[in-house]
Order: sequence, then structure tokens, then C-alpha cells
Amino acid sequence: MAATDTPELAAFRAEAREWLATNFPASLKGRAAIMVNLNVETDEPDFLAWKRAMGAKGWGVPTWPKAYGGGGLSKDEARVLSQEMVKIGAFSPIGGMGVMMFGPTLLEYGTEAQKQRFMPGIVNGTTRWCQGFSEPGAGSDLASLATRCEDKGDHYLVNGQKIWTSGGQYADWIFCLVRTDTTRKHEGISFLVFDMKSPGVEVRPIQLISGNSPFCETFFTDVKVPKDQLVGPLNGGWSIAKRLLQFERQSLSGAGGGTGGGTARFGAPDLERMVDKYVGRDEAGRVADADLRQRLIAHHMEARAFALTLSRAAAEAKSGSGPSAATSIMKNVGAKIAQDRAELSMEMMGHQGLGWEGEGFNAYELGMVRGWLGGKAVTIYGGSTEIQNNIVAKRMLGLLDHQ
Amino acid sequence: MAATDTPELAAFRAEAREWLATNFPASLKGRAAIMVNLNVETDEPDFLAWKRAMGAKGWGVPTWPKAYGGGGLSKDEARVLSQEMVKIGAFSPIGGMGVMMFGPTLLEYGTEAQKQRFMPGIVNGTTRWCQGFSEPGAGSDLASLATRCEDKGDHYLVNGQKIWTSGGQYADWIFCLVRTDTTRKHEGISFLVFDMKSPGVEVRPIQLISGNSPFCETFFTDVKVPKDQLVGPLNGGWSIAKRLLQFERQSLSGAGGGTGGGTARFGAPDLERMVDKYVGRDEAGRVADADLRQRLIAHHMEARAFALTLSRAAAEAKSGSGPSAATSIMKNVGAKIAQDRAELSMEMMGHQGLGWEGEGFNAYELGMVRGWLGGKAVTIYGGSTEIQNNIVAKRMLGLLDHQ
Amino acid sequence: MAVLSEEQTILRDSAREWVKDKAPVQALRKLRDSGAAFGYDPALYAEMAAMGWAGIVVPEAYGGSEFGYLSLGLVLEETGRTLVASPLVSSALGAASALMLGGTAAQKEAWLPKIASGDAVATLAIEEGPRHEPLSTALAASRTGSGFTLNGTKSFVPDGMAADVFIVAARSSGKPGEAAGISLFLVPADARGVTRTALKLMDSRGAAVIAFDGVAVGEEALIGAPDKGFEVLEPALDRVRAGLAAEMLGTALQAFETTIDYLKVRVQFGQTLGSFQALQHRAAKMFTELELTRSCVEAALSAIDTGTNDIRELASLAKARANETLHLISNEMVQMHGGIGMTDAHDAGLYLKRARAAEAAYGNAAYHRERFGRLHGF
Amino acid sequence: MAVLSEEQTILRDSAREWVKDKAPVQALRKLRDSGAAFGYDPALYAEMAAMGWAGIVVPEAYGGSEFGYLSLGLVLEETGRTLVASPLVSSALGAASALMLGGTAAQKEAWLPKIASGDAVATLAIEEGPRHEPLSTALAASRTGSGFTLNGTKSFVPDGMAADVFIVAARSSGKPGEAAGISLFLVPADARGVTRTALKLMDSRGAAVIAFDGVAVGEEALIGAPDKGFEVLEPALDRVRAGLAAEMLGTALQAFETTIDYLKVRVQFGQTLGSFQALQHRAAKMFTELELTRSCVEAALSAIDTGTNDIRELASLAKARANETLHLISNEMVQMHGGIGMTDAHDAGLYLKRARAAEAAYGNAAYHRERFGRLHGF
Repeated sequence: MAATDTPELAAFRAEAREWLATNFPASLKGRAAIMVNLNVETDEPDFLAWKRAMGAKGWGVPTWPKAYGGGGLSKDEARVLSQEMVKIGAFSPIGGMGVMMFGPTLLEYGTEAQKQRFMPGIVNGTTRWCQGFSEPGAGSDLASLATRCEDKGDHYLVNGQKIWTSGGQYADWIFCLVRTDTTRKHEGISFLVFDMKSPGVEVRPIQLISGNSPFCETFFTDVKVPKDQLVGPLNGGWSIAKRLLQFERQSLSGAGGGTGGGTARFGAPDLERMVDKYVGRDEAGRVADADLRQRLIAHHMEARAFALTLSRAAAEAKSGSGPSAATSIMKNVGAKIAQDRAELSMEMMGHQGLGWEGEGFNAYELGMVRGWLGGKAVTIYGGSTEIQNNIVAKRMLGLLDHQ
Repeated sequence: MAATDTPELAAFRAEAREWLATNFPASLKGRAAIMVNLNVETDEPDFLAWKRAMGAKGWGVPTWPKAYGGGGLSKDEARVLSQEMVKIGAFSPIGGMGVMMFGPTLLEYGTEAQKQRFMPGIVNGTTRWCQGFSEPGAGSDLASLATRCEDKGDHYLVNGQKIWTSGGQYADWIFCLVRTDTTRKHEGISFLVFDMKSPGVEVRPIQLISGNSPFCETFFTDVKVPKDQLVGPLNGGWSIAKRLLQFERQSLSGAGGGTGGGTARFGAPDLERMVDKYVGRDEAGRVADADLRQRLIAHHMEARAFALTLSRAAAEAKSGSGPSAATSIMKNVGAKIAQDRAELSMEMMGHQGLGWEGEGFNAYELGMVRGWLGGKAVTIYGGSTEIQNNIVAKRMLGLLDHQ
Repeated sequence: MAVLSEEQTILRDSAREWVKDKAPVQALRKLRDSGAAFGYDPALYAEMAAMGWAGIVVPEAYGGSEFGYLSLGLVLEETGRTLVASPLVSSALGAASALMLGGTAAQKEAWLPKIASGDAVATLAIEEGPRHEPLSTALAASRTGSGFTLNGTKSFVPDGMAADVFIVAARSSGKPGEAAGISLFLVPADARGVTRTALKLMDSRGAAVIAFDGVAVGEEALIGAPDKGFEVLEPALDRVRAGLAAEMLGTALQAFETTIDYLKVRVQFGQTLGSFQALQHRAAKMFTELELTRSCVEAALSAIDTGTNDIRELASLAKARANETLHLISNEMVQMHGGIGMTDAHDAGLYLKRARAAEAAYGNAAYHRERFGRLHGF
Repeated sequence: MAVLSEEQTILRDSAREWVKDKAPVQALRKLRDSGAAFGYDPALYAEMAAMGWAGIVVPEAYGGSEFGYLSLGLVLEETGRTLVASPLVSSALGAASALMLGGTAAQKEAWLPKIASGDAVATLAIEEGPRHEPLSTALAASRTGSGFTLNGTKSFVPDGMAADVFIVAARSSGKPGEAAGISLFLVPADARGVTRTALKLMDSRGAAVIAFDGVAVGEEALIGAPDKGFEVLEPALDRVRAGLAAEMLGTALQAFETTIDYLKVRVQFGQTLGSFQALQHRAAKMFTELELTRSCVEAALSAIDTGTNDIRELASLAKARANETLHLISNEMVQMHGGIGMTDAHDAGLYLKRARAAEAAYGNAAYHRERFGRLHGF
């Protein structure tokens, strides 16, 4: 809160407020949810101007180093910036996998030349990145990937297939795990980036049960990749991937201090409003459906406990006592709450929650149905619930596998 | 029902009714729960007379062959007998592990001489048997048992330790799994019976969390066992044990058509009465505690579903289409319902469910507490919940272990 | 599986074969992608009717086989396996039951033979709000000299676009929430003042909103006594609930078996998924729920056939359990299939969508738990 | 773990050391088997008080350290680990809070220093029926010329045999179920007409039934305004709930850690139990519940310290969650230990018994879910 600002922070707050007032177009106020989307971007002039301004200032990635176009802010300053943006309904127009995953990874593992080459496109939001990790045969066993990458002397040659490529159909570049040694599992994987317009790259959108196609199958046939596009050492891609997945998990659980992606995205924003609209109240003002009522209360308590845990983890992380043990449970808890909330919403809507399209259902109802279906993925991707449980059992509790 | 009796059954019904009227002492009417107990038996003259009569008639084990003192009745006749007994508040005074487990096993695996020797004591209820299967180091992995049995030419010599010996302190004889080959696991186990008064047998009751001591630790130090007390082939005890455990499971799940042991034994017989006594009703007559109410309803439905499943399995078994798939789930479901019911009862009693002894609590309340604690064992013994789940996954669903 | 008579076994087996042959899940997918008008394939339903399925509960006097509800449940379990869309529940079970329970001789003669032969489709028009609550019936039935005038709207009428006739719950007296004052009317779909609007549902089955705008009906349209329609409606609904629960049991069974088959072949970390104990125990849990549900479904159907006095509680038990079990298994089907289960090309999504539609129909699990609780004095 | 100040870290660490040293579970077992009169060991409590624990929430002016509720929670979490029996919750938390919230200067001066030093034990006498429902208070407080006369019985008064003074909720007007009309009185244990009967509870802690038979008290015995005692009682109870939740968190943590340790060493089928995935996932579930519960407990205690306006809902959230988590883990502790966990010689039974006693105290999970729901308009 402003009341606790140090003099330096107070000065920064004033600066940020003024810069935002000058640069954030009033026409975009409060439209984050509509404007910012991984895959489709508007070409509204005000949005493009805002994006240029934020890109130039580096405030889409406020804590990244100035040397690579980032904002160079401290964590406290970034928090202040975020507060000031919320106040006026502003939002960051810079996002996607470049910001959430590839950028932080490149900062740690890239060569100076790679950083100079790739960071500007991320910072300005001009290069859209996609992720080529998953393969059809691999599932949760990511490291069993088979996409071959052969050393052809002056270039690499890539052949194989990826799946679940988020926004593959819109992406400019891909960061990709490839097999450079077929005799070893984890130690035979490398981390490669290349242009999605390279000859031999083919993308096919996958239709999901929700009717949307946010993901693609991506095929590589004799794709030539310059050798300076290998990130990290040859056969050293697995460690990089694990680090990158940590960034992903943070952003999915909302622990990164972002928008709380996984948790808030699905289901009704306001169960109470839905109660009044679809279920009704009894003479004492209680939810009319007694059985549902108890589950709504329990859900509300669960969500509150999760929110308190997010705050606690953030406070602990900030106190410098290292990452909180609580972060290990967040992906699963956040995903479960999101899915529970979607199911409760579906239950409340009753028959109105069964519409697919056309007459008889409003946009909110149809959107809830699609959201409920799409949300079934949150316990599968980014480390399935089962994988997360394994990780907790092994890393946090020290339980070993069968020996 | 009598309405559906064939003429033969009707005749048997009349015979049974008359015999019961003559032999069942009115003083014992409806006192089954108090009189029949695995460990402690009354020496009331009426009870002893009734036991002698039933033993002589063989109706404590109505379907066992007459040749070994059983009733020699058909299943239908046994059902009629049971109906007639229920009608007048009669009960079988013959029970325990001899009847439930060892007897049926001996009928299948024993030699003629062994049957002639041991069956009369079971049929008349004069020999109390206990089971020596579990060992401290083995747990659910029964076959890892270590009690040594050496062939000393004219006798076996047994050394080792058993645990969870039900009623070991009251038993006359023990049926026991012993290791006769240390080089093989399942194929090195034999099935032995011997007198608990043999030199070298020591019994120590185990105090449980409920305060009761229904089980013992049993120690064998150089116990000499005549060689004709081996049941089945040497090193062939494991198959016999598995068969015996089926009989045990049947009687625990109530699927044997018995008293439904595992299910009915723990918790309140009448949750509704407890509601009125401890919780109360709201103005509309509903359980005053809205949250508890929903769980009571769900529990009631679960119990009803289980009861319907018991009936279905019995009907399917009777139709001769082989054992019902439903029997594989009964132990777990019955155990869970019993424990849920005990927990709900504890919750309803509130502070009155916290008593251990002394003033301030009535016998019913104190009994419920002990029953709740004792009931925690039903998901552990007779094949733990985890073992039962493994069995369902493997045998019923064909899911293999890691290869 | 309940102990079946020889005839029942033959019926069940022939249903199983036919479904496999003529109506696999692929048929529903085609139906969906074709945007069929009725939400089912009339040619398929004609085949089903030709096998006698539409007349299983109808008395022989009206062209049925009088084979009973448990028998119809056997067929529904099989059609449920592959998500077969048809008016079997709406017409041959629901509407036929209401007519049998409360129809006049004339009404029965007019409609039961056609329902049994599949030549006509009849359906119950009950719902008005988003959630099943038949006591809340508000559609107005105002007395006129010669009968009644109906005004109001029914939503989510199953097979409402295909139906030739509606059985409409209307309020002739009292107020929403009361059982007394509800009357049932037989209203032909082409009656003056009836308009229908198709709904596109996520399970691709047929449903419609039916508006009644000053629809005039005579006394002879009444099913049961005036103001006492609920005495017919409630037992009819319980028959639908038990039958739908049988269908849902079949859906859950197939979803389960498809999933178990996948667990047996899908390899992760060098092992089949099915060899991971956490999944094994979840599979055992699903198997357990299926067994318990089967007992409840069969008990409810048998109780209807034998006319015991616990039909209401058993129907609620069956529907609640079928809901819970199908809910669990449809979610596990997606989760255990992982990414592939999220794609439209896989069947899991179809099972998930059908599951929720069936759950919402004729009372969700909460509705039936509450009803069971009230019947037991909780 | 909340972010602690240096002083708090020292307090927590010293509590952890002391408990390990002086009050392991074995101490409770001894206490139980000795049949101690008070349900705790006065010598142990004297040590605790000497370390300042009994005065953690008491203002410095009254001999306390005014260190706050989160700090007291840290100590309770450690004592909860080994099931330490003491009047820390009844006296140093519950009674001290009520006095701080509503006591007169004279009452505070008379009792707070003695509570903080451990020289006196005070306790809340609230319960009358089997289940926690403070609004149902019925014990009669009739006005006399010089004050009130108390008639009635309080059951399950924690540390009731040891207490020097009771804080008694009584009904001076209105009827059971109403908040208005409840008054709080400070009644010395040796007052004329007070008799107490010890209860033997399964968790071996001290409790008593206290009968008030025409007990005369003056105006100066009132805590808070007459008829408005609930305005003091409710916040006092919320402080007890949050603190007890902290103790229960410690109990659950230790039960969990003991179980995990067992899973790591116990071998079945040639493998450690902890390597079986079904158990691993159940362990992960317990770990998850513990983390969520910690957040709620610490948030409730911090809210009390900072005086925010959501103390009621946070206290209910903390107590409900602590109940659910400890319930789950105490059951899993027995189940995962198998047969050995069923024996009295093992600690699992002590944790199970203490769990249920703590769950029932000051509102079970259902009570607090309902309260949370009402506070949120459900």
C-alpha cells in the first residue's frame, strides 16, 4: 500500500502514475480480458500504440534487465507499477510464452548473442513464440520424446512431430526439445529454437472437446536449423526444459504474482450471483438447494484457503527464506478449485448449462459450457495432477519409488 | 417366504419349528448379541443345554455333511431353519473360527482321519480354534511369514511368533501357517494345527486403542507337533490359506448370508434416533445441523446401495451363475460404511462421544466410543482396503503390476 | 447383473449386438455433424421399434409386449453404452408410462399402439425453469366452458421437435410449489397456438422450447383427474428416472471399460498406465461405484415391475447414484486419457457432454439426495 | 510458515526444544496411566508459565509479554505436536481473552497477572448440551437486589477441576438461541453453591461438569454489559478457535510426519510402503491439506493481532480446516500403520483420540462451515 512506501518507492509511484496517464489510452480501460489473448491480437490503433509504448519502456517485463530491453525495476517497484495499472484499469499488452517461459529461460541459459537477437522481439511483443515439447507418444513422460535432430555439419536437420503446440498456428518462432542422442534418455535431449516459417514445418490445429482449437499438431520434415540456434549445451536440453517448466508452473498456479491464470480463468466469477439467477433462496435467505448449499460453502472455503496460501507463499518468497513449501501444491489445488467451480456453475445452471449454440442460451451460459470443457485440461497439462502428486511425494516427502 | 415353500420345504419348516420349540430355551430369546461371543462364553445352564442340543443336531453348521456331524441340510432348508430361528428369537450357539474358517477348509483339504478327529469339536462348539497367520514383520504381505517348522523325523518343531491371534488367550487349538522351506516364498509355506496347551506355546494379550484385548501375540519356542497334524501337502499351505481367507472375507462382508458381521457391528444401529437425542430438528422437522444432514442422507443412501448389492449378490450366487462380481467390492464397502457410521455417530454425540469411563456418560455412549475405535481395524484386517483394491484392479480389471 | 429370465437374456444380447452393429458412438458423431433436425435418426428408431423396444412396457392389449421396466432397462443399458440417441426414454418410457398410469381408455387406444410401434413420438413437457422442479409448474390452465386454455412455455422438452403429441403439466389451481392444482393434458403438436423452437444441446440430442399461446383443449385431453395430475406425473417421472439411470449405467460402464482398455495399452515411463497403483486404486473405486449403482438401478426397475411401495425412494436412489457414478467416471475418462481425451476426435468428450445432460435431466444428484432424505425423515 | 520476527523464531525454536525434552508423547501416556486429578501435570505447566507462555497474549501492564496471538499459536503448534496437556488454551488463551475483551479494570488486575504467571487457572464455562452451541445458553441468571443468582449446569468445562475461577455464560433475559440476554460472570471456584464432577475423557485431558446451585454473585462479577455478554464471548471464542486450530495443526503435522517416517521404513512385498504410489498420492493429499490449513490458521491469528474485520470468518475457516485435516490425518495414521497402529502401545491411538476431542471442542467442522456460509450469505 502507498502508506508503506519508502521515499524512493513513493517517487517511483509518482513517475509510474504520470507515465501511465500519458501513455495508456482511455479507450482500452478495463478491457484486458478481451484484448490480451495468447493467440489472437487486435489491430486496434490504440492497442498497437499502447503496445509500442510499453515495449519501448520495457514495462511489459518490468523486472528484466535493461540491457535486453526490460524495465530493470526492483520487485517492489514492479509491485507499485502493477498497483498503479490496476488503479486505472490498465494492463500489460505484452505476454505469451515468450514472456512467461522462453524469455526467463533464455536470460539464464542463452549466449549473449542469442539474448541480443531474441529478447527485443519478446520485450516488444513482436515475436510470438510457441513451445515444442509434447509429443503424441510421450504424454506425461516428456523425456521419452523422439523428434530427431541430426548434426549435418553446418546445420541441424530436424524430423518428427510435436503435439499440444499452443497457438502453433499463430506463432513466429518455436522453442523445441529434440533428441540429439538416441542412446540415452534424459541426457540425449537438446533445446533448439527456429523459425516456424522454415521449410518443412507444417501446423494442423487440433479441435478440442470445447470446440476451440488453441493447440496444434506440428510436423517437422527435414527442417534445417542453423547451429547457433541451439540454446545451452548439446544434449543438455533437459535441465533447461525443467527450469522452463518451473516458470510455466508458476504462471499456471498464479504463484508468479500474475493474473492467477489457472485458478481464475474457468468457472463463474461470482457463484453468489449465479445462486440468485438459477437456484433461488428459501424463506430464510439460504440457497434453496440444501445439498448444493453445503458444497458451495465448502468450495468457497477451499478457494479462500487457497487464496490465503498464495499470499503466504508470496510473503515467504519475499522474505528471502527461499521458495515456500506451499508452492509445490499450488498447481493441483488451483486446478481442482477451477474445475470444481466450473462443475458447480454447470450444476447451478441446470438445463441452461447444456447449450452448445443457437437460441435459448445467452452468451454467458454458452461461454461457461465451453469454459467448463476447456478447463478439464488444467489437470492434464503443465504437469498432470498425477505427476504433481508424484513430485510432492518424492521431492517434498522423500518417498522413494520401488527399488 | 413360506408362501413359496415347496411341499418338501413346508414339511421341513414344520419339523424345524417343532424341534426349535422343544429345544430352544425361552430364557435365551433375543439374547444372541450378548450370549454369542468369540471369546467369552456364558456358563448359564440354559445356554449350555441349547448348545448341546444344537451340537447333537448339527444345526450350528446346517449345510455341513452329516458324516462329520453337520446338519446335512440343503441351502433352501438352511434358509428355512434360519427364518424359523429368527421368528422365535433363537440363535446359533455354535460359532467362532472353527465354524467360519477352519471347518470349511478342513472339509476341503483334510484327510478322512483329520476330519473324524477335528470336526466333532467344531460342530459341538467344544473346541475353540484360533488362527496363526499374521506375523509382526509381515503385515499385509502374509506370505513373508517366518515362523520356522523343522522336520525332526517323527515330529515337527515349531519356532517363531504370531500376532493378531484372535482369542488366542481362550483358544484350545490353533491352525497355523509355518515356513517349511526358506528358499521359496509362497511355495515354502505349510498349514499346521496344534494344541495351544503344547509346551512352548506362550500367549500375551495385546491391548488395543479401544481398551479391549481381543487379540494376542503368540510365541512358539520348540513346540513339538505330531506329523499327522499337517493339513494338505508339505509346502502346499499357501493355497489352503488363500481358500480359508475367502471364507473369512465372506463372513466379514456378510456375503456368506450370516449376520453381516463387518457391516452391522460398529456404529449406531439407528442414526435417526441419535439425531433426535443429540442433534435435534429445525422448525420444518429437518435435522437441525444442515451440514450433518446432507452427510447423513448420503450415508443412508450408501448403506442402502450396499444392502441392495448384498441381496443382488446373494440372488446371483443362488441362480448358479457363479460368484457375483459384486462380492469383490463388499469387504471395502462394508468396512467403509461401518466406519463412516461410527464417525457420524461420534460427531452426533459431540462431547458425549468423548467419554472413556466413569460419570457423565451412559453405557451406550461409552460403548459407541469403544466400538468406533475398535472398528478402525475393519479396514486393516482380513485384507486391508489397499490389498482389496489391488485385488480388484488385478483380478477383476486385469491391470498388471509394473513389469 | 440381476438374475434374468431366458427371454430377458435374449433381449439383452440382441440389444448388445444391434447397438454394436448399427449404432456405435460413430453414429452419434455423424448425427451431430449432420445437424439433424430431430436429434436422433428416425431410421434407427424405426429399427428399434421394429424389434419391439418401443413397446416393452406397453400392455399387450395396446400392441406392446408388457415385458416390464427391468427389461426396458436392459435395452437402455445397452443403448447407453454407445450414446444412442432415440425417443426411447421420452416416448416409449416416459409418455407411455404417463398414459398407462392415468390415461383414459380413449387416450390409450389412440396413442399407446402408435408409441409402441414407433409410428408416433410422445413426450412429457414438464420443465419451465433451468432446474428440474415439477412442483413449480406454472403454465396456466384456465377453465373455459368446454375445457381449458393453456398459456405458458415449456423448456427442455426432450425430442420436442419430433414429437407428435405432448403430455403437458399445467397449473389449473393452487400455486407453484404445490402438488395439488397440477393437471396433465394431452396436446397434439399441431394444435393451434403451439409453436416450437429447437435447442442445440451439447449432447447433440433433440430438445425444444414449446410455447403454448391460448391453446384450447377439451375435457377429454385431461390425463388423470383435474388438479390431481401430480398423482400420475410423479410415478411417471420415477419410471423415467429409473430407466434413464439404466441408460446412464450403460454409459458409465462403457466409459469405464474404454478407459481401462486404454490404461492397459498406454505406456508412460516404460510402464503401462494401468500398472501405476494410484490409477489402479482409482479404477477399483470406479468399479465399486458401478457395482453399487447397478444394484440400485435394478432394484428400482424391479420395484416398478412388482409394484412395491418404495418406488419413489428407489428411483431417487438409482438416479442419484447413476448421476454420481457417471459424473465421476466421465471426468476420470478424460483425465486418465490425458491430452488425447481433450480432443474432439476422441470419444471421451462425447461421454462427458452426455453425462452432464443426463445428470441434469429429471433431477440432479442433489435433487434426489434431498428427496431421498425427506422420504426418510431427515 | 508465516514470516516470523526474530523474537518469534526464538520463541518457536525454544518451544520446540522444550517440548521434545520435557513433554514428549510419553508424558501424556504417563499422565493418563497415573489418573492425575487435573488432566495435566501442574509442574509442567509451571515450567511453561515460567517461560512466559501463559502471558503471551496478556498486556504488559498485567504481567504479560503482549506478544500476540500468532506468537501464542507458534507455541501451541509445538505443544500440539506431542499432545501436551495444559491449561494454555483454557486459561492463558480463552479466559485471558475474555477478560481482556470485556473485563473491568478490577477484574483484570485481580486475575490477568495470576493467569499470566500460571499461579491461577481460569476457564470458560460455556457448554450445556452435547454439542457446541453458545447461543443455546440456558443457565439461569436471575436478578436479585445486589446482583444475580445463578442456577444450572455447565458440562465439558475444560480444566474444570483445576480452575480457580470460571467465566460463566448465563441467560439473564431472552431465550436459548438468542444472542441478546446472555451475560458473562466471573465466579470463583470456591463460591458457595458451586460443585464440580470430574469427567474421564478419552484424550485424558481434564474436564468437569460444574453445577451452579443458587450461586449468588454481585454486579462486579459481570464481564461486559448485562445481557450483552455475547459481544465479549463471541470474539473470545474466536480467539480460542484460532489458537486451538494452531494446536491441532501441530498435532496433525506430527501425526503426518510420524506416518511418513513409518512409510519410509516399513517393508511389504519387498518394498517400502512409501514406494507404493497409491500411498504416495494419499501422502501428497495430506501434505496439501496441511499447507492449506497452515495458511488459514496463521491468517486467523494474524487477523486477531491486527484487528481486521474478518476475524469471525477466518476463525471459522481455521477451525473447520484444522478439524478436517486432523480428522483425515489421524485416520490415515492408523490405517497406514496397519495393525501396530491399533495397539495401545503405539501413539496412533492417542492422536486419534485427541483429534476427535479437539474437533468437538468450540464447534466441529459442520458448525464452522455453517457459520462461514452464513457470514457469506449462502
